[in-house]
Amino acid sequence: MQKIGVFVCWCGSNIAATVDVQAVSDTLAKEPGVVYATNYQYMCSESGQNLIKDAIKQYGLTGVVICSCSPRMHEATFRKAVASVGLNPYMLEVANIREQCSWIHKDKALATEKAITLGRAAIAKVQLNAPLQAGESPVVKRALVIGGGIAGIQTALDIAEAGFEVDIVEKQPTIGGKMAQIDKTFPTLDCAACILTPKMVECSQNDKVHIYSYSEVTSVKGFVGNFTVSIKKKARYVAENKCTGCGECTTKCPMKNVPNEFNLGLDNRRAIYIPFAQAVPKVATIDPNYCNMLKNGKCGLCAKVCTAGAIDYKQQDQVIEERYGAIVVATGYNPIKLDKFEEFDYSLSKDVVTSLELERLMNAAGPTGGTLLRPSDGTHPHTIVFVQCVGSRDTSGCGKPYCSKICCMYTAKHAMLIREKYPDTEVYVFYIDVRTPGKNFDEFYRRAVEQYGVHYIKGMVGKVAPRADGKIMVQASDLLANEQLHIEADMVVLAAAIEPDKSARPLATMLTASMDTNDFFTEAHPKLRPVESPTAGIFLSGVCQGPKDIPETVSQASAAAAKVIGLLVTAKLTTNPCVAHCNELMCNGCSSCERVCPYGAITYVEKEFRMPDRTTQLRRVASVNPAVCQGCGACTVACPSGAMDLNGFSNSQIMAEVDAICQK
Amino acid sequence: MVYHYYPGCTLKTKAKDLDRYGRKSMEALGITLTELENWQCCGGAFTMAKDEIATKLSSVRALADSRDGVLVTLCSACHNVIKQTNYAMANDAEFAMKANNYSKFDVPYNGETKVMHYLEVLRDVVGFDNLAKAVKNPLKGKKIAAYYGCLLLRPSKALQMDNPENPKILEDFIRAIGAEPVLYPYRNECCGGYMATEDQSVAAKKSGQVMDSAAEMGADMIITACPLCLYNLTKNAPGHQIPVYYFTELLAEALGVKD
Amino acid sequence: MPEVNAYKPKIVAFCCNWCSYAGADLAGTNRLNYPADVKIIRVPCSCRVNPMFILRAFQRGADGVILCGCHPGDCHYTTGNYYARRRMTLLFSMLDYLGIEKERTRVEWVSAAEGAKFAATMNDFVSTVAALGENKRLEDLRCKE
Amino acid sequence: MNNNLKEQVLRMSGVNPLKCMRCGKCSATCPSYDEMEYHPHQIVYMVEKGEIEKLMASPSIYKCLSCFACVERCPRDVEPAKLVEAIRLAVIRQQGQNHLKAKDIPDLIEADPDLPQQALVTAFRKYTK
Amino acid sequence: MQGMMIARAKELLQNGTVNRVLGWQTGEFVYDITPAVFETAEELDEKFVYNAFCGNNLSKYLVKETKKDGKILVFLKPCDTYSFNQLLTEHRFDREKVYAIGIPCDGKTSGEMVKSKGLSGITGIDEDGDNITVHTIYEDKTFNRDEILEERCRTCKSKKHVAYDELIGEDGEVLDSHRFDMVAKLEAMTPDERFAFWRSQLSKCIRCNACRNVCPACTCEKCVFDNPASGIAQKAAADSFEENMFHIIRAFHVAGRCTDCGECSRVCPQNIPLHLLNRKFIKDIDELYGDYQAGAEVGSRAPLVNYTAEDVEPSIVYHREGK
Repeated sequence: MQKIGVFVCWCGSNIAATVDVQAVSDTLAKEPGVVYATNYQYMCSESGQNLIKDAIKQYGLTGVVICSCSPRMHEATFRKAVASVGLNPYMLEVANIREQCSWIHKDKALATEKAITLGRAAIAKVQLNAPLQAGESPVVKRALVIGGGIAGIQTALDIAEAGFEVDIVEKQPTIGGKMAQIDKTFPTLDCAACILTPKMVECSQNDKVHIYSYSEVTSVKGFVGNFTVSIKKKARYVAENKCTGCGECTTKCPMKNVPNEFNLGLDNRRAIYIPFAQAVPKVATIDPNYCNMLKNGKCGLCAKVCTAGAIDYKQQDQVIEERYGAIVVATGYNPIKLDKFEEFDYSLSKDVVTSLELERLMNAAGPTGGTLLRPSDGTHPHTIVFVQCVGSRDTSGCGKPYCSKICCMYTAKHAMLIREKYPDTEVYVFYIDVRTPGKNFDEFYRRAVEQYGVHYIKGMVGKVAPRADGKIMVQASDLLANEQLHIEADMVVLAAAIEPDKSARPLATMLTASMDTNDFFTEAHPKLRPVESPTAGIFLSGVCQGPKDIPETVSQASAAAAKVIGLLVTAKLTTNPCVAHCNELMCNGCSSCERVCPYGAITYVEKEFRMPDRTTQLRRVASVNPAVCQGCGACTVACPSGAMDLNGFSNSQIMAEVDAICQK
Repeated sequence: MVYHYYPGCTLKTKAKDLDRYGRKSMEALGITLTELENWQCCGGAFTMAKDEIATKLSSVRALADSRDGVLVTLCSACHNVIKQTNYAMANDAEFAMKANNYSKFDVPYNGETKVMHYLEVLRDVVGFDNLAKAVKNPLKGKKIAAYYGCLLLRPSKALQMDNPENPKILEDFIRAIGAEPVLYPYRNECCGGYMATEDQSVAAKKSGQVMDSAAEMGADMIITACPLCLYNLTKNAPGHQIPVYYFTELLAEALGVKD
Repeated sequence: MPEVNAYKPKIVAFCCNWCSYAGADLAGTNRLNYPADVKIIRVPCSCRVNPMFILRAFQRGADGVILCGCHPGDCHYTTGNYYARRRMTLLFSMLDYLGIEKERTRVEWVSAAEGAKFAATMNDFVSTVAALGENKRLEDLRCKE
Repeated sequence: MNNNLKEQVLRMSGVNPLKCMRCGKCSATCPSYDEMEYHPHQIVYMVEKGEIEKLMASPSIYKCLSCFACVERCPRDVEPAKLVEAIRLAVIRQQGQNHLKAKDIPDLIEADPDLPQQALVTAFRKYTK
Repeated sequence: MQGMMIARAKELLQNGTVNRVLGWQTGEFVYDITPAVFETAEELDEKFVYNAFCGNNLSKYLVKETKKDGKILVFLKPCDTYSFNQLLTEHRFDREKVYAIGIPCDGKTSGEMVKSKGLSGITGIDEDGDNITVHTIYEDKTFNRDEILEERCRTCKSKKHVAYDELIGEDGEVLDSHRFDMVAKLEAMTPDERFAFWRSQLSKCIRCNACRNVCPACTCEKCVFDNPASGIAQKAAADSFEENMFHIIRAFHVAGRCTDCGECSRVCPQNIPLHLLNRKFIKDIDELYGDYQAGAEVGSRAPLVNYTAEDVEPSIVYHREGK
């Protein structure tokens, strides 16, 4: 039995005017376990707190009940007070007799009766309280950034700048991501490479940043402050430390017809290649699917021309294990596949391209050297039709239900650039809505219309039909003119919806980070914690969380970095002691709790148990990581055997409150 | 496995070739098509209104009578109507209940029968590889444009035949009989259909567009599975010289069973 | 003013700490009146509420039990209220199946900003339950006739 | 606006016009566009507004080829063709409103003996109750 | 069938695939069947039975049996295979330590059912197609199967085995049973009628725990009802909570996990139709969250540890008249 002290606050007249505080303390004094009960004008005042402290010392109280304002107001204050005289702060409960009693009731008798009931419930709960200790866990002073696009680069640089070690894992041979493929950026029209490549170089030169290119995360264990991550460095058959990036091998390799993914297959590369001139690291990679030497041992030309002796046909995948305090996901996006939108004849005509392909066709480093030419015959297009929302805002099951957000702006950019460079080219943009919220965004779009004479037509394209003469018939609706249009075009550009990179879902499973139905990572709170995953220690940067443009991505990347830095500077993490715990003797190992845990705080271990007959038995039981658990209690209800319980809100505590309230 | 065969009205009259060559070819490939007893006209079009019951009952009966096997259709229209009806029987509980109430089957029918178009039998049962092996007179050098029209593919949710915008089943068929498929963008656009009875000029315009598109892509001939398409393309697209055939006729020719 | 001998129902309200409990506090701050028959039990999340708690309340003489949580999609713990929603739907349906008046149980989503909604909900719930009278059935379910 | 008619059309078609985001792809894809007074996207919107009588009086509803292109390509799964069919049925189910009459058939056959049965039964089903 | 099963069991014992066999044996009376573990060919010959009385679901016993050394052979009727999978989903036993043989089942009867037909002195039972012949010391009486099958078998949900290493006999299909008819009938009653029904049923309960002990979903290491910390387990008569709520809580605990094998009602000495509680949950789950059959596949996510953002609100209960 606890020795409980009850302290009833008047809150001036806030409580005392409607609740007979004397009657409350007198009645509660008679409750079992209560050894002291009093009331006072302001319990939260210094003298009020001293009253509590003195009583604890004088009566040797083991539990305290404060009848006062909402615990959301002063629970922390009172906990601190009792802790200062050596009572465990979790041996205190607050009965809310102000917000939930005196302020809402007018009848003094009723309010007093209710205050007594609420006090009783708190006493019943304290009877079952147990001292809880906030745990501590150390923080590894190193961060991992998964994905080396602009989001990952910005996050990594910001973390490094604060003095912490940071690793970037990038699955491609170079960092840079989608931004490296883009020609110009809206709304300023500066060259993407000019603003991105200096940052890439900074990554390679900053001592604190380590790049694992051509690498993938294969497993993640641990929890906030203390993750252990396995990274697979795929064999690139070139020794990174020897290769000088001279590029000699990439001009001598006899395998010339490998589709160049950096240019989205619009031209070819060799079997040994450096994706683009400013690649970081600037190291060659051999594509094992095409290299003759690797496939059948015949060739070896690259090794012969490499003066640095960097070619290593025997290189193997290598797995590195590293520990991190925080992980940032920056896995980015891809345009969706268009096989369900063949009414636009993307696969039938080479001159129907995606917007990202158009970026390459307009880029000075692209397959056409920056001159816009039709991929089919290399002629200059005179009429170009842009189709917006190809697969975006699509609930038919073919596309994505969301707005891809960036298409309206990049299409305005494309239209504008084309009209500026080739004034003889007519540009039509078919749109459903033009969405341009953002600084200088709508002005930009209007410039395309007003200054550059781009034809914006409200309506959708219904059918694209290539003709034998190379023209492409575009059948579309002009909703404002109420006509069906038939445009003879030379090129059609599809604003394909964007979707999270395919690597994101398996990664989310490894991280136990939650995702929405579209495979975007979920944020801890959509408004207030937008760069954190609900899983502690996992942060989100860039499009992996939702469609966004470069400026937004960069600001989110820096925000994620700030959150990471905030975590890494902490010496030790104090953990909330009101977490779930598993009674292993009762646990069946059925995995119900694991399924409902939003934080991945529950793992299973094989444990040996002594049986009544003195034999031992190996059983699978749940184990809660208190550093990860946030204390929601979902597992306690999912657990069929009642093995899971929650500190501070245990089954028996809540039952005791129920009983006290329902007492006849 | 019993392959119940639903020929449909037109295959008994104006489109006898589609039917005759279809049966002969299947026989040659080792599959016997057993014509359903007591089949009745499917009506040519699926009435989309949810409260239309009576117009769908002939299809429901044909489906229920085929419960012990597969129901094979050949005419695009029958295929469309029967598959849509079957989809409704399986997915629209209210419709299924009403249709069953009318039909008084011993055991209620709820869309259990598998409906296959003749081409699906070739693709999924025979296999185009095996078909290619069975071909005796490959149609070498022929450039053939496949015309799907609308009834074979749409609505894809119910028909589940092929990618509705980029189908390949007829192209694969053309390859299997030794010819070369010609891709052209209007292969899945409408020929004008029954508008031929309402306003022939519409049918002419639509069919002409299809023929133009196929011709300029270099087709020697067009094949179809639909009597109405064949009619519109040949009769209502004046000035076009490319011949239009039922695909079964070329199949019979390739298999060497055309008389 | 309540009548002297009017029947007073016993109502237990489970409120999640982050939304509904704060909403109840807000109702208080705004002095929005609702009957004193409602007694709130604070839980971290609606998903902490075990159906056993609800049955226990009824068995101990509660006449109505209401569970309040964050609006779906706004759960502090992301998904807790989704689980609560399924559990309560099935539990309430079962109670109805057993012949317990279904109006005695309710789930409402009340955000921290919805003080007025909290008070209105409680007023409505109390009057609904009061109209049903005392709950005896769950207590009685196993008693011999 | 006639709410009863609207409800009837919605019930018969099973279509929810509120799903429409007014992209106009149905009209962009419709092969009968030029023959129509009201185009597919307008029809969806007019149903939403309850202007069923206007549609019932329009020849547009006999121009739909039931080719399902709009159904297939609609990004919001609205299925405009089903609305057209429901409106047409609302007309032809009325007394004496058959758009194609049995007595017209011999003329059609006489005009073109090659006309396949399929064309006749389909037209009959579409235009006649 | 029994002969084939014994022969195969002997083979598997002989070649060392398994060292024990989990099957059925006859108790004091022929209709008094109990699960049993056989270790030798002789035991099998002597005691192993499989007949129309063998309704017991053996899968639950695997939880304990697989803790022992060696592999055990178990015979599973179609409905037992669902429990088998559900237990695997919940990691309750080691699949590697079990050799499962699926056996056909045309429905089972019980001693009680046979006796209710006025028979006594029962000495044996035979099946032949649609007929079941009961032998007594007085006469042989042949019934049409439907007449004397247990309710759960008359509304059998599946003749298909969803788990096995090998099958004896043909596999069947998932059936379109009418197992929810009785639930629907109760739903259609007024609340007062329902209350009267359940009150009369549940008040018969003597808390013998037979339902819990036989239930394949009730394999908890320690049952909540035996756990003082759960707050519901005060055994003393002073607290009627557990007494009143036992069946509701138990039904909720197995909701989404219950495969509807019907063992609870089979063993209830008071003949309380307990399966109607479980079936209510199953029916609701199917209707509200989409069809879900516990145990149909290993690793499936039970509906109560799952959700969608679009789930119905609990208020649907107020609007679903007659549901």
